[in-house]
Amino acid sequence: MTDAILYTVGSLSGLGLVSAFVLFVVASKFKVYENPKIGQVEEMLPNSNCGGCGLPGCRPFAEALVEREDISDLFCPVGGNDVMKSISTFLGKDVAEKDPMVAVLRCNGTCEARPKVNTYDGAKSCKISAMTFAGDTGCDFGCDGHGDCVAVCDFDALYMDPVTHLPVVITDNCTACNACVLECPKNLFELRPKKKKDLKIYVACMNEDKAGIARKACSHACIACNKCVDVCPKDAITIENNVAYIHADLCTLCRKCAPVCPTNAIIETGFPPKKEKTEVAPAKVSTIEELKLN
Amino acid sequence: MEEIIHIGILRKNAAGKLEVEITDQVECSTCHVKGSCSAGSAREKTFPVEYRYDDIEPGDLVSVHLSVKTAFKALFWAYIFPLILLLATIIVSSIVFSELLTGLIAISSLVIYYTIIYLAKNYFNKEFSLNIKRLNHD
Amino acid sequence: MSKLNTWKIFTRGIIKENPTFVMLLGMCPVLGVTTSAFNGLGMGIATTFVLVMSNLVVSLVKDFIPDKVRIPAFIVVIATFVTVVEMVLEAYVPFLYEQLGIFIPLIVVNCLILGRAESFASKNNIVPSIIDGLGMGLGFTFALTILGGMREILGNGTVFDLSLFGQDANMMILFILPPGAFIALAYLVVIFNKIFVKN
Amino acid sequence: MKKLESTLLNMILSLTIIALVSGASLGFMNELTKGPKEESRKQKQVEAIKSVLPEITNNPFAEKIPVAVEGQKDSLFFFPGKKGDGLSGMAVSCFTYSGYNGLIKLMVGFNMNGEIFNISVLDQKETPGLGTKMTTEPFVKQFIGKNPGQFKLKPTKDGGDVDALTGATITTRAYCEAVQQAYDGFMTEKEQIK
Amino acid sequence: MLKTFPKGGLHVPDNKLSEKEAIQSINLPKTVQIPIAQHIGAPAKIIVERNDKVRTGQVIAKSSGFISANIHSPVTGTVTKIDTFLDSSGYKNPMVSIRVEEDNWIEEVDLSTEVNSEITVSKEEILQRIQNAGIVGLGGATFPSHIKLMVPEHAKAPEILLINGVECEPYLTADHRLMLEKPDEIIIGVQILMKALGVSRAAIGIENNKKDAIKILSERIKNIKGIEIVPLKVKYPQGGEKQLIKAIIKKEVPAGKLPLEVGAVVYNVGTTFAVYEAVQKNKPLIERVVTVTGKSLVKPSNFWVRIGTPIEHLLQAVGGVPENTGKIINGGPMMGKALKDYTVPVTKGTSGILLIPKEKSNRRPMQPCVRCAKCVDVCPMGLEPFLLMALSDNKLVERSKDDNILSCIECGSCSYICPSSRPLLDYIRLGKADVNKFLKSQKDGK
Amino acid sequence: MEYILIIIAAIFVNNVVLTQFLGICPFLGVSKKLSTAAGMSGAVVFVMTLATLVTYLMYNHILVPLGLDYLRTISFILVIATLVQMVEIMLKKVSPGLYRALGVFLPLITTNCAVLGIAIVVLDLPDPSLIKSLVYTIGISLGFGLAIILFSSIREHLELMNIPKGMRGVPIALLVAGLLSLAFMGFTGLV
Amino acid sequence: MGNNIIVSGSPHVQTEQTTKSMMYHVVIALMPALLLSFYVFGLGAIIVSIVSIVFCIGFEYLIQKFILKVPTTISDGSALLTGVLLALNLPAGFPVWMIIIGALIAIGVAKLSFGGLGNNIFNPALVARVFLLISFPVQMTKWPEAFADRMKLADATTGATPLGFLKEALRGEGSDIRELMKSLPDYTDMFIGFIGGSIGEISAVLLLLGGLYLIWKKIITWHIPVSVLLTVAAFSAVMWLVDPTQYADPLFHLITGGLMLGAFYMATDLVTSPMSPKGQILFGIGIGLLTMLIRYFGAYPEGVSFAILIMNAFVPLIDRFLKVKKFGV
Ligand SMILES: Cc1cc2nc3c(=O)[nH]c(=O)nc-3n(C[C@H](O)[C@H](O)[C@H](O)COP(=O)(O)O)c2cc1C
Ligand SMILES: Cc1cc2nc3c(=O)[nH]c(=O)nc-3n(C[C@H](O)[C@H](O)[C@H](O)COP(=O)(O)O)c2cc1C
Ligand SMILES: Cc1cc2nc3c(=O)[nH]c(=O)nc-3n(C[C@H](O)[C@H](O)[C@H](O)COP(=O)(O)O)c2cc1C
Ligand SMILES: Cc1cc2nc3c(=O)[nH]c(=O)nc-3n(C[C@H](O)[C@H](O)[C@H](O)CO)c2cc1C
Ligand code: SF4
Ligand code: SF4
Ligand code: SF4
Ligand code: SF4
Ligand code: FES
Repeated sequence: MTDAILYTVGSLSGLGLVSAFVLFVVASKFKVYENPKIGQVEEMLPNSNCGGCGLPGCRPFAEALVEREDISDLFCPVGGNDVMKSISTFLGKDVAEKDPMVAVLRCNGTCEARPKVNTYDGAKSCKISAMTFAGDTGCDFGCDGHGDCVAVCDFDALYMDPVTHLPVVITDNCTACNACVLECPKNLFELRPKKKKDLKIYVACMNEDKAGIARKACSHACIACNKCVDVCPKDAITIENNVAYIHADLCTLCRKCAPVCPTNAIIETGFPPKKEKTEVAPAKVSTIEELKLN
Repeated sequence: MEEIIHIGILRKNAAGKLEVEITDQVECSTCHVKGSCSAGSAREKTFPVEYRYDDIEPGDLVSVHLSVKTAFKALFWAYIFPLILLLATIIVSSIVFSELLTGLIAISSLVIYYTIIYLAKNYFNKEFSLNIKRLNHD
Repeated sequence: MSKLNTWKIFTRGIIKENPTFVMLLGMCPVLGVTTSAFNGLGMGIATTFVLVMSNLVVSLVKDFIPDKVRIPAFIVVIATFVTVVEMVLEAYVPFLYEQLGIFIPLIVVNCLILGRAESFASKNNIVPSIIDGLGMGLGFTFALTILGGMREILGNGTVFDLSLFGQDANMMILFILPPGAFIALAYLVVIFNKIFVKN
Repeated sequence: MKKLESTLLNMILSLTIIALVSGASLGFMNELTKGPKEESRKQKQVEAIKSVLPEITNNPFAEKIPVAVEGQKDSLFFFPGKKGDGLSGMAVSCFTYSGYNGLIKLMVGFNMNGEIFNISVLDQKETPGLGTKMTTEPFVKQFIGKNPGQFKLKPTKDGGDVDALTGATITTRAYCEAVQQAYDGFMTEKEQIK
Repeated sequence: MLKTFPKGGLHVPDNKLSEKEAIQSINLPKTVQIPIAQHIGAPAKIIVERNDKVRTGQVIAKSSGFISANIHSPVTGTVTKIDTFLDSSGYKNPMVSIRVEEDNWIEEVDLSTEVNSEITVSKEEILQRIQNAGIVGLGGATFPSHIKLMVPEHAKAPEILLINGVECEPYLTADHRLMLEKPDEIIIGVQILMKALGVSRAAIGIENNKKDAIKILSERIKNIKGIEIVPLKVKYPQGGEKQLIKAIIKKEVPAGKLPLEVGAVVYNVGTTFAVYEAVQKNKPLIERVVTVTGKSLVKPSNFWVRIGTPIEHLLQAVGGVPENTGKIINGGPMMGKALKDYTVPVTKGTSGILLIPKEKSNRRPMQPCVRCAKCVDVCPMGLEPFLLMALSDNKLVERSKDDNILSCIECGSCSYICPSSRPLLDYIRLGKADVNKFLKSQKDGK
Repeated sequence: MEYILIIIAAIFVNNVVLTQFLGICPFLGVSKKLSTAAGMSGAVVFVMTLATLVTYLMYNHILVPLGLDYLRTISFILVIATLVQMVEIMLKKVSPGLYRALGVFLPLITTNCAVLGIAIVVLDLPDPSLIKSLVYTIGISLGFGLAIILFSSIREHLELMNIPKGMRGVPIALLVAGLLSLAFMGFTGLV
Repeated sequence: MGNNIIVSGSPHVQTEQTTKSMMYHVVIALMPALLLSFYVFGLGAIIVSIVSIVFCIGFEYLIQKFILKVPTTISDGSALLTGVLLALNLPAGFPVWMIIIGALIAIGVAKLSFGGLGNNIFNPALVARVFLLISFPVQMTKWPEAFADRMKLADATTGATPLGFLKEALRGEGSDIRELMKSLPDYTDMFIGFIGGSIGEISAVLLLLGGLYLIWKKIITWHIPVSVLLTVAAFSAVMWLVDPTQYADPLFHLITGGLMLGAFYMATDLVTSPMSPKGQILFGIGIGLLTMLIRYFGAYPEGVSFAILIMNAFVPLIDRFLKVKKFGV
């Protein structure tokens, strides 16, 4: 009986020795230089691999954070300041602090404001529709309403409003990953700072046509009338290409501009409700019947 | 031409040589339990590369390209060829020798294989070089 | 990791991180031995034993093992316990030993065990390690028994050899054949995830 | 406590020690279970023999007689059962490869008149729910007390006297074949033993 | 057996309603709008100003770059506006708007009607005249025609000139009528092009459903060496350049390469006629044949139309838009572009205007692909449209490229045949755009 | 002929993955891309054959004579783990170029149940011999290759399909495996 | 938006043929054979068909509506067709609850789990058939005799199909197939369909006619059926010439069993067959070879359904490597 045990011990130890040796060699030859910090940083990241940081995924982002000297231009929009701060303390490097951002839709061309002049009958995709023609309303700048942006949002932060046929951002879910901004063929999304309580004021229009044409196409179009520019105490509004733009960094949310806008193109969100303004009647649009009469 | 593409980082190792470390999931690439399954190997892989990429510097994000055809050629030399050698040896020597001897001879035939591969080292190095492209950071 | 309380460590293996239905670890025995609830249970217990014991030993010796031989050392430990299980089953429960067949030695390569040793036991002390092993083991046993039971009921009309529909009932034999294993597991995974793992 | 460094010496030492301990414990375990393992291997056959023979007093297992079958790799085994000194029956371990999934191994017990006393299945791989029904009582019952000399060991389909298992004629046929083989062997062997 | 291309293609009901209608002239509209991008390549540069008086045939925008073409005033009148106007897809593009006053041609143009069959000008002069006349391909691609004559230094020398008289698009009859009415001019045009290219062989491919055209042209070439008329099987898209080449000279233009690769150069018959007029009559390209057709029209017709004429004006000439019109298409039903609005002008690429009644205008609702392989069967380019659509939808750009999405000639056969009404071509167009973007970014990355 | 039958039986009738349930992890894990799956199967044939060769010799010529057959499991796993690593390390040492190309191409081959399982199963073959064991192993690994190649092509195809949300990922993979196994039931009794 | 003109990308015209019409044409093509089997097997066949169709459509509706929560697609005819084909694959008088399980497997497991029409890898009706065959071999191989007990539902007289009979009989030693075949119905009866078997395997001639109708209507192409039938004919001819005592002649193999149904209606299922003509021919050859391998050497008497399912698994691979030649590549 002791023989058997001896054999067992002997042969197993022999095996153990050999494998220890092989594995030692393996370990030293296959030595992977890996900064253990990379893994740790990766664990601190949200790991949603959305690419919002501009790198292909969370792992490469962790690599970059650990490897690069200066990481002040790196930012994870999903994790936000909290994550970046903890990474900063962990790595002992300075990181940029950014206001949390949120996506906003710069189009308010609801169905009633922007009557259809055509019927689109192609593939249900904004990109394809935009390649085919300028859109089924008079406005070539407005939302096509097929929801490419909704499909691309990984965070369930967008849905199509069944009444207006415009996408709606669910602010709480939006991580400012930029995916919708890149996806929309009409460039209608913008990331804006999510100020406290999520108060925002912005011009929800991208129509660069001249006032008459724009107005004819959509009753909510910005007609570049300059009224908001005049009323803004901080000079936060400029007009370029016939559209007004409110610079978020200058805007103090004083809310003077919105009431003066004749077309309701300026949208305020997050504020306590105010008395509804009367809607502007939709502009008259010529139809094919009228054209036929010519 | 179909290609295998991985994303990696260019590094300088301790000896000052350039290496690419592949960072996207290579191992059991799609396996959902990589985390728990460590029987295999580390998750990162590093390969030495020659320095001929002027525009790429250590720390840069790169993509590593290998054509599928080359990959299969590598497969042949690394696994299929020695298998054939092994089997051939076994078949031939089993006619003459005992089972144990046959087995041992077969195993030692692998020595021949490794020698061949070693002698053809330069050829293989050239044949199987990786194509590396810099990735834009944005 | 360290802040998890004992109860959580124990339960997560059963539901949240169920090794079979959620993590899908070590599928071979799961599919291979579950022709009946009893076999599933037996395999589950055998695996749990190895899991608990190896977790225990690993957490004991973790400080004496240099990192680079960690894995082979763990393998030796696990393999030892597996061999013990093999011997015991053969000696005392020969029926089960025959039924489980090749899958007993294969416990060695079950990722679940090495995975726990590596990711939990080698970083924690004895008590949590044992609890972890127990939790995971029970989760595994639970899954195997459910799958085995389902296949046995559908395929043979029995559970734990108790006849449910009478001797002559026509059952779907397919479920105790190989295809049935895959199909039953596929739908069990869907159902389990739907019920327990929201999100 | 700090982890051990990964030096060659440490690695070899620790792994060797682990292997040592595990080797020792395995060797020890083996010694412990060796007996029972052997026992349980035998047990199955002994049980089977006992179940197919009338009351016996000897240990038939100890008296087993192997007989090679022509053209086959396996052999038949004969286990004479004795009551007191007299031969009271014979258990025959027989086999066939024509089962639905190949091998079927049976233990058939005969009394000295050549009547089947009982049959038990040692090994089989038939389809659960179909072929496996051959282990059930209703099926086995039809063989008990029959003398294959008169009772035709063939499914009724093939002109025999055996009611086939529903949906498993092949299994039935194989089963009969094996029993027939056992019977034939028994008849010749009986002569010799006498 | 008639010649044709071997793989793919299909029969679409050809509905050539206006086949028998001679080409008529149409009165001038009140204003014309002339887009400065009517061709592939760089838009032309406007050289007139507001309130300038222009004469018919006068250059108003000059070619600006290698691939570009001159644009001439189609009428005599006053430039009223230089601004952006809606183009056929509803996007705004720069155009020149001219108030039509009279039709007073510039002096250089020979307005006589007799056929001038003597080719006197030199090779270089031919090229120059074609370029000056602003001729672009009238077969649909609107590729500046003179460039096809400028064979690059180390390229293969052209061997054969192919004239595309196939007109495989259903409904359209512009080329057909032109071949019937101007056969002599076309043959001379062919000879001019042969001279310019330095080739001794030419073939005119015509689908066999235009037997009268085949007959007339065959008669005219009896005494001319080197030109042959090739009747082709009626199969869509026989008129595709690559399909035509394959059918006539049995060579396949390699993917991503030009016809010159196999020694062929292809011109449409309309282009050939325009070449005749430019070279022999010094006439710039300011008018073309346009078929106005549709089952709901009382009298589908063919017209000589000045570029810039509003499509509305053409529709009025056939009696206005019928009540139940659902779609108005610039071009044929297979490759034409649906108009958002019919105030837009006729351009050099407009070969027809097709009206589709409402009940035929909507596609059936899309259903899942049943892998029936009909799209694969009909694709003349040997592609797998169902796969390309899936790849495009899943943004698998590299795989699309590997599966030759760029070879698609957008003939629409696949979408036509799909029993599940899948918008295959819509997605393939998107996929092509994505692949092109990807290729461009890769180039930039290096 | 006998060997051919063994191979056919091992590939179709008793396919490792589809009927014996060995090597499910790589089957599910390395089957997303066809080229990787094909490469993997090539590598597996070699590794399995080598592993069986070594373990067969060790078992029949060391363990059994010494009466140590109960060390089968533990010694096999150690030997196989070492061997698999050795193959990689030799390659890296001997031909870095080759190693590099393979590294980009394939995941490292690891010890899984298929390798260990077959090494053990082979010992129980009826009247075993070295050649028979190896032939069987090759059949088994070809069967693995067939299964994983078919499976990965199906999965690549399914990538573009519209799988219901709950079924995506592992469930659909298991279901495909089940139906594949169902289809392979047709080979029953072939050999 | 009555007054708006419509805009879409080209093309602006479409064919008349729709997926739905294709499905219904297949059903029409199958009608003669189905009706004949009603005549031959009576009530048992009618009930099996009705149950199968109703439950296939019903499961499609219920699962889509309540489990997947997607729009239902029962009107596209594919569930109807699966129901018809499943019925044709079952013996008359097959127990109703088993048919229901079959319908659930076909629609729930083999079709909707993959995402419904167009997404499945395996032929749903065949998955169900094989599932039932393996699960309930006794009931699945109990074939009512032709014209016997047409009005009875249960316990009809049963007998073996020609293939099953030969398979059984050949297991016995020294049997000569030529002798055995004498006890089978003659070829004309088999061809016309006055024999026992599953509902849809009785009339080779009506199935063949229906198949030709489908080819004429351009719903299927000739590639798959022709390559299947030719392969079977060639393979069986070789075997028959080698040993006519053990192997039946090619004609027998062509007209018995499920070959016609399989070759024309099930192997040709658009969704689960290859795209390119070359691929389809390879697919057909594969089916033919496997069918004969299983008929000759396998455990099952008939191999068409297994052969088709196995080849279904090869379809993605075939599609990947046997593409149509691309123009200019
Ligand atoms: C999955 C499956 C497993 C089977 N298993 C067996 C079996 O174990 N034994 C058997 O005799 N027949 C088995 N059969 C049935 C045979 O194929 C054959 O149909 C049967 O033996 C005919 O017998 P019968 O005449 O008694 O109905 C099985 C069939 C299937 C489909
Ligand atoms: C699908 C397809 C169909 C075409 N059909 C015709 C046609 O019928 N007639 C024609 O002249 N050009 C047709 N074309 C355009 C030709 O490909 C080619 O551009 C033209 O013949 C070249 O001549 P051009 O430059 O003079 O226009 C077609 C193109 C495509 C892609
Ligand atoms: C399309 C079709 C395919 C069939 N495929 C099979 C098959 O794969 N296996 C099978 O056993 N029977 C199949 N059958 C049924 C057989 O033709 C035959 O009825 C049955 O196998 C006879 O078996 P038995 O004689 O054992 O009862 C199929 C029938 C049809 C209509
Ligand atoms: C020619 C043709 C053959 C078909 N064959 C089958 C079949 O064998 N089985 C089936 O379930 N459905 C069949 N279908 C219907 C449909 O394609 C099938 O339900 C899909 O596989 C479901 O995705 C067929 C359809 C057509 C047009
Ligand atoms: S916002 Fe842009 S992407 Fe979203 S629906 Fe509108 S057009 Fe489409
Ligand atoms: S709404 Fe836009 S920015 Fe916000 S999470 Fe979704 S895709 Fe990203
Ligand atoms: S549109 Fe493109 S893909 Fe479709 S048939 Fe024509 S060439 Fe082929
Ligand atoms: S024609 Fe339509 S249904 Fe048929 S394969 Fe192509 S995309 Fe799919
Ligand atoms: S459990 Fe078998 S390979 Fe992982």
